[in-house]
Amino acid sequence: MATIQFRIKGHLENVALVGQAINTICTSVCSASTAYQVELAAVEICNNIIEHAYSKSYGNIDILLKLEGTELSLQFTDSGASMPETAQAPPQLDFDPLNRPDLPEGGMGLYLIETIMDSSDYQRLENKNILTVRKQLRTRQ
Amino acid sequence: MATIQFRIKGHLENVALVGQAINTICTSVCSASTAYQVELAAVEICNNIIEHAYSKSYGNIDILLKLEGTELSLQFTDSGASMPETAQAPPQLDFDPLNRPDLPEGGMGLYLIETIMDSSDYQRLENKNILTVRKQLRTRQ
Amino acid sequence: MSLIQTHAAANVLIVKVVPNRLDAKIAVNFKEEMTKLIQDGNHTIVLDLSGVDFIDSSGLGAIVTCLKVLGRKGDLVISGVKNDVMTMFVLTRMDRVFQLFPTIEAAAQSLAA
Amino acid sequence: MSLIQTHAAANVLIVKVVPNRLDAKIAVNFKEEMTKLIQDGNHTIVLDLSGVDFIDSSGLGAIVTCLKVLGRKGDLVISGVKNDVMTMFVLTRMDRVFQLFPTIEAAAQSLAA
Ligand SMILES: Nc1ncnc2c1ncn2[C@@H]1O[C@H](COP(=O)(O)OP(=O)(O)O)[C@@H](O)[C@H]1O
Ligand SMILES: Nc1ncnc2c1ncn2[C@@H]1O[C@H](COP(=O)(O)OP(=O)(O)O)[C@@H](O)[C@H]1O
Repeated sequence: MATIQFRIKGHLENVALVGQAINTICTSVCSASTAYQVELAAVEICNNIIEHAYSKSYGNIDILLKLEGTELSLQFTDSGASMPETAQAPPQLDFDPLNRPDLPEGGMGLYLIETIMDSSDYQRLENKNILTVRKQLRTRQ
Repeated sequence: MATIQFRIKGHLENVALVGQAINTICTSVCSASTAYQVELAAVEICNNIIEHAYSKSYGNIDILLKLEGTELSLQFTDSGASMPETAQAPPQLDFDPLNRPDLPEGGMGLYLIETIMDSSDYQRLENKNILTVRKQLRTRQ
Repeated sequence: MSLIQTHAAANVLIVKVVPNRLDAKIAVNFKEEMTKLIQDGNHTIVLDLSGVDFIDSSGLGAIVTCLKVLGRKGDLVISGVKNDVMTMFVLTRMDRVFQLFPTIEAAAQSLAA
Repeated sequence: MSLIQTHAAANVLIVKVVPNRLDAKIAVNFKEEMTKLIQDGNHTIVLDLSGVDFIDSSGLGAIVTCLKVLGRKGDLVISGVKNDVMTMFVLTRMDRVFQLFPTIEAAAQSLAA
């Protein structure tokens, strides 16, 4: 099983680096469009940690990537505020596309993560947040 | 300055992951062919750490990537055996291309690293080896 | 340095997003630049995403904000969405909110009509 | 699973490298598989690198080993080297050691001649 860990300081400018790194690693076993979606999910998770768990405190984000065949797991660890129950419930994204004032300007991140990844598991452990997401990457044809 | 850290266990199968990650991150500021060469240098450095510094002991390799504009620095830290003086001297790659028995089967790694990167600096510090290489990546046209 | 480049064509303002990632890092500034343009009286806008390779939900949210700032006063349509970026519009169903055109010309024409 | 696929054409053995990275991880096994082929009597070989996107110095060294194992008995030429992989041959001056051909056919022809 190939394994790599990433660590970034929780600044938004570092998120693209992890995202691109993860995308490329996935590309070795799946289509470019699947890899792009995994990058998107990883970016949303990092953005959430920076904006919500750390707010303005800029702690570290540790990411453990494991690739076993085409089975991908990504574990995100931070030492920010814990995730509220509301953020752990299955996310909704309901809106009327024609009702302009009602359109969501945010609140799409969790929905995307849930939609893109096969599973997601959150744990609070020793003042750390550990979020593990998995996806079966289909093999490149 | 965008910054990311990678950590791998010193198994050869993990080297491609770091290499590809570094390649992709460079691609955001330079040509694909320059990024490829940086990947190659990074792979050679990791291979050397695994094969020579750790030999069969499989310790961690920490890599700190910093990108400031188009100025790239990569710092590799391991806790294996220290680098012998011979490996710190400017590497040579002299051979007669037509003399088959004399062709080198190894000993090309350090030469490649030196040729590809602008500078390279080795330090032994608290039982750790710290190798820092830098390169000015030319901007994508 | 501005995140957007603009030029006017007929009564339409063409706005090109310059960075290749429209993400959380720049979403707030992008929103500010766009809001200023709208408040300056530009009410029919083509947003050209042909240079954008990656968009996250903050980037998409910022585009939605533009639409809401325009309110009933005007419209914003989008051109040049790359395949990967399109994924985002589809996953969030924002492809039903925005009119998406392959070219700036087609987009501008839809607004002029 | 073998790292190489072979087929014979006239008196030439065509050997295709299967993995897209010919690197330290597989160099030792690759060398073994190739050495066995040579010892089995295959002395004129086209090594097809058209599926290889990345090669490191261990991979290149393994190809050099093949040439040395062949010694005066035979020859090995290479086909289908991609641009990035070519960089490696040029940086190490191994482009002066190996004959490199764009296609398997051209490579095989050079050996038959
Ligand atoms: N890592 C996190 N830590 C704490 N709260 C979070 C985290 N991720 C999400 N949340 C909460 O869940 C809400 C919804 O998240 P999301 O769907 O990503 O939308 P957005 O980040 O745009 O608000 C956030 O507004 C926040 O309150
Ligand atoms: N990180 C390292 N730690 C210890 N010794 C090293 C290291 N890197 C290189 N060396 C020494 O320098 C020699 C030349 O290295 P290199 O040019 O990469 O060729 P190769 O690894 O194929 O022998 C190695 O054989 C080894 O003795």
